[in-house]
Amino acid sequence: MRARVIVRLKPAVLDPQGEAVERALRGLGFSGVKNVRVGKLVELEVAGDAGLVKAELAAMADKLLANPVIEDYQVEVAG
Amino acid sequence: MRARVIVRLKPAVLDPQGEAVERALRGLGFSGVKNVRVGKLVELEVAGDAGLVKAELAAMADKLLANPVIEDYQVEVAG
Amino acid sequence: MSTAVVTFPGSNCDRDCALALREGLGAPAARAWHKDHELPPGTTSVILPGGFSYGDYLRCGAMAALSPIMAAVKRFADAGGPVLGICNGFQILCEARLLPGALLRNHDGLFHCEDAELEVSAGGAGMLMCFDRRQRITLPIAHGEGNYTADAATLDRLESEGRVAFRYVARDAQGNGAVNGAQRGIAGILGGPAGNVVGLMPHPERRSGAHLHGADGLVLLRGLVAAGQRPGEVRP
Amino acid sequence: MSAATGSTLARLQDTDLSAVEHARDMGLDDAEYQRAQQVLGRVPNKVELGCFAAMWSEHCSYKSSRVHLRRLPTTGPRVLVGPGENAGVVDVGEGWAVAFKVESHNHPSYIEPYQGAATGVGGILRDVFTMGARPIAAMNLLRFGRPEHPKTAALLAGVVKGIGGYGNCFGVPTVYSSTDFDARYDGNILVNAFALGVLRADAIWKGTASGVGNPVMYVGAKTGRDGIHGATMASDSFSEGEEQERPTVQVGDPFKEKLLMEACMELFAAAPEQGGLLVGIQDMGAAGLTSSCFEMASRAGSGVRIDLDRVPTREQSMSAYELMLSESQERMLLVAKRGCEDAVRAIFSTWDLDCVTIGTVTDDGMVRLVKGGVEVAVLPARELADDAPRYERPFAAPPASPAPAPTWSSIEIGARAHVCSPALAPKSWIYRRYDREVGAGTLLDGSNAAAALVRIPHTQRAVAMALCCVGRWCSADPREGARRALIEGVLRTSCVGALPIGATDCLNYGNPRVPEVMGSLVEGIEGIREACLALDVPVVSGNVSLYNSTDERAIHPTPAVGVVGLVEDFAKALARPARAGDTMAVIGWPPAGPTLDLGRVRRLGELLRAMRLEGESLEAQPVMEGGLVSTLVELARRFGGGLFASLPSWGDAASTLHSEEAVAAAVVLPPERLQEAHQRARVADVPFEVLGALGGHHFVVAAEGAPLFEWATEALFADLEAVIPRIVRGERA
Ligand SMILES: Nc1ncnc2c1ncn2[C@@H]1O[C@H](COP(=O)(O)OP(=O)(O)O)[C@@H](O)[C@H]1O
Ligand SMILES: [Mg+2]
Repeated sequence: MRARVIVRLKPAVLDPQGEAVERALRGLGFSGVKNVRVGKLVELEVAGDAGLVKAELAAMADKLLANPVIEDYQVEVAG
Repeated sequence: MRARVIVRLKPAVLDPQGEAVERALRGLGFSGVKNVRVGKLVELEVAGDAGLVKAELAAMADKLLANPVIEDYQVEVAG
Repeated sequence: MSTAVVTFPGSNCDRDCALALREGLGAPAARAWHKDHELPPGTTSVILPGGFSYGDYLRCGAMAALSPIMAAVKRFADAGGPVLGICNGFQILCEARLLPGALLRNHDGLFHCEDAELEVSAGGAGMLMCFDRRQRITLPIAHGEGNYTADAATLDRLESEGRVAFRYVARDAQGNGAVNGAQRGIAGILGGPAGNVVGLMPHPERRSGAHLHGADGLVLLRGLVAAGQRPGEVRP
Repeated sequence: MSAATGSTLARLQDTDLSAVEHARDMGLDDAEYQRAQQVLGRVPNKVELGCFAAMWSEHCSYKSSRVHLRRLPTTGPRVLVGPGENAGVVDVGEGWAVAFKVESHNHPSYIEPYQGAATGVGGILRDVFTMGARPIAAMNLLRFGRPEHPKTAALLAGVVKGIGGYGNCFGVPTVYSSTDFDARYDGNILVNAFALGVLRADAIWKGTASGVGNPVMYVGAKTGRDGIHGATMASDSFSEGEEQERPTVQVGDPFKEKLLMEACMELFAAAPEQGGLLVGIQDMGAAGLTSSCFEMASRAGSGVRIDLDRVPTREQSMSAYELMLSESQERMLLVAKRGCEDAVRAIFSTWDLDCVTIGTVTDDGMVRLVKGGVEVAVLPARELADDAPRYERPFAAPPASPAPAPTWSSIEIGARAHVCSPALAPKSWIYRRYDREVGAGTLLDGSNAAAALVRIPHTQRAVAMALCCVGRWCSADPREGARRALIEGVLRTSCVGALPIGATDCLNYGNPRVPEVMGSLVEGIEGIREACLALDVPVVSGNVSLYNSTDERAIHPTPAVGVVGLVEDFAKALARPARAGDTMAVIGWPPAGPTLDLGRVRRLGELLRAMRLEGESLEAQPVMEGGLVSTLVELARRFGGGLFASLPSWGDAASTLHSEEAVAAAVVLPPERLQEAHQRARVADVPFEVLGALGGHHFVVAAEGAPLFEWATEALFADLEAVIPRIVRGERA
């Protein structure tokens, strides 16, 4: 089953990459751009049924993919 | 308007980060995991109506957010 | 007549390059600022130095490739002017499409700072005039994203046109660079209308004197300076 | 403290906690709270309490260690700035000076290894460039739990990546690293970061806010709600903004810090004809805006008035409390000369940085904070910055706990296991993660030499450095362990030809309220003092990190000492590479009891230095942690081949190989210089014994004419290099 884990910096945490991208986009003339944040998208295949898979993905995120001190995550299972 | 650009390595391009994550997940006992790929998620706010915004996002991706030599992208506009 | 060393805000080898030119070769160096629209007057060759041009956020060199000075560098290169991109400079040249391909994260995901033995695959001409073909040299690398990649057709073309400049001697079973996974062991390539644009991951300026563990790097810098001074090839 | 200002101040009564409880929540005990009230002559409000708590915290005030720190020797003919400023400064001749300091970032690195270590590097770099010095070298000392502890692999990988991530991008070479693993650091890892920069001896900047009417300017990154007393703020009765979880760890932006450094360098050099644009400058480190305001005003005997509404923020509706206590990274506070604001702003805007005037220097000795047009806090600068309570905490003799000597079935097996232990194995895997050569001035680095050696740009001079401490020794004897940390630094820098000229120390200990822990801290300081006095090395800066303990189980006492040495002509200190046929000798004294003789250390250092500068010593390595066998293996590794060594007549083979009680070093000499070297040692009255020679593909150790063991170097080196990667992969040894 195809699944994804989205990992984002918590809203209060500084995102230097997002800031840099925002400045660059503005510099290119995209002046309406605001609040750029850059996150990580981990896409993977997992075996098992949807319910179980979600729990497993959350476990992966807790253990490895995200650090709860500065990041939030969200899991999605395709179809 | 809240929007996102997802940037992924092209399928033919090797993803060392994805491989490392896969190895680490397996090491933690998540043995059913396969084909891990790590992409980038750029979330931002843009002014304008949905149609225009999509075109603008594509322009941003073409110019800066993705490198067509190695990456594909996909734009999404919320609601 | 001088070598322009471009300073992007996050460049951190710009001074080192200028020092190597001045101390190692007695050659003049001028500074070009990323916001400039023109290269300094009298520029006969250009170095894009190593570092983290704009923090290397998003992709190494992506934002630098869009900076005002790069338009001037592109004009200079298109007119046949010698341009050398080192490490981050190589990444910028690829992002600016002055050279083909891209530099991915190293295959093991790690930053590597160590000596690399290289084979000069395209010695004897242009900027590489002071090298013999197949000469072996040692230069240090220091990068997290030096894994050169391009599609097979591009790689074939680079090889058939003799545009692979440097290869890592140490390869893995697939023939890729053992240290970073670079395809076909490519450490540096040539481009531009006359092979006048060179990009490489290793740092020649860090081997520019006996006190710096060797002077192999000076051979390349000398070639760069000389290529810019060839009569009849003076740039706009 | 007039009644008028007092009356405009927000009152505490509008919350449901009493002031004392607030104070406790923030970490002030009841006596400290009483003292705060006395200082003000009234009940402090919450913003003011926050300032008291921050300024009087252990971290900012050194209240437990201050009385003892005073015992450290801090002066000398070369010392230009001693402890008290952002970094110490030492004269290195020809008008140049170096600024350096070491600082801990232990706890944040445990919680978020990458960002914790990265911001540790960022913080110490700021301390150094604030003095006007361009950073040219960084070092670190890392202590992790035992290799098989489930967290060790990720902590090691994350910390190393964070140090490299920050330093490499900033563009400072990381030239020396000391890493060890021990169960005592299981829940309390140590991440100590050192930085050194170079400046003109007559252009040192300090954190002072003088000159009434001068503008106080804020430069660098915007302020967010980073690191606002994570633990004590959990109940969060102080937030005026929305309720949300606060990050207790900051995210660093090395790119921004690079810009900040370049802009500061331009600022320092600007407008020399009118005496410059700047009055004083200080980084915003621990306790952010609070410590920089109070310390800068206090040093100048002035006051400041700050308009908090002008502080650039990256989050909405931040309260005065949050603005004052945020620990967002990559920020500085500076005082410019009146009328120079535009010129200052122009410099920062070249580097795309925020630069805003947020206040002015006043003459009433008060820090006045204004928000929404009203004063929200009025506090005396000096009392908060310098009159923090000082504690003479009770201390007791720490119990000596020498580690049990391991027992091995044979000398050979013992020696092999020993040199392949995580503490002694080479740290190449770690070194490769650090850019060690950016700056084109790294002449030697710790991956391949006893100490790092870095050129002072534009000169023939170079500075040597090493950062040392063996925690196990400090548990066995806190004073001797601390002496040895300095001794090791002195001997290492001497090995590369340098004269030690200054030191910096990071005192990592457990809970100071435990008398035995306090006792080991006091002993540690005494040990550093003894060694500094005997070896003529002043301490010019440092840091204290306490409470490194979990459930009353403290770390090994770990006083990390960074020693900096000077070489006047680096060409003389650089030797040709060692090659087959070169001679090996041991110089110095055999083991003579656990307390190393400082007079001998001094003479050995002098001899090592002379031998190096005269071209006799090609390689040298002190015999310290791990004993002679580990020193020999290290020499073989640097040479990249085999050697034959016949053990000196120190005693039985096992103790000669392993003893850590010798004052000695092993050196590699060109055979044609052997006579001269031997004579030099004789004149210096230092024992000199030829051990053997380099060459071949085997590491051969013999005693009394008979071989003890013989190892193929290829396998030996492979075993050695495999140790750290195995730990990184989380594999059991
Ligand atoms: N163990 C020590 N030895 C010498 N000097 C010290 C020691 N600990 C702290 N200092 C000095 O006390 C001052 C305050 O240190 P610190 O609070 O770490 O500075 P910062 O505000 O940069 O964090 C500095 O000048 C520092 O050098
Ligand atoms: Mg400071």
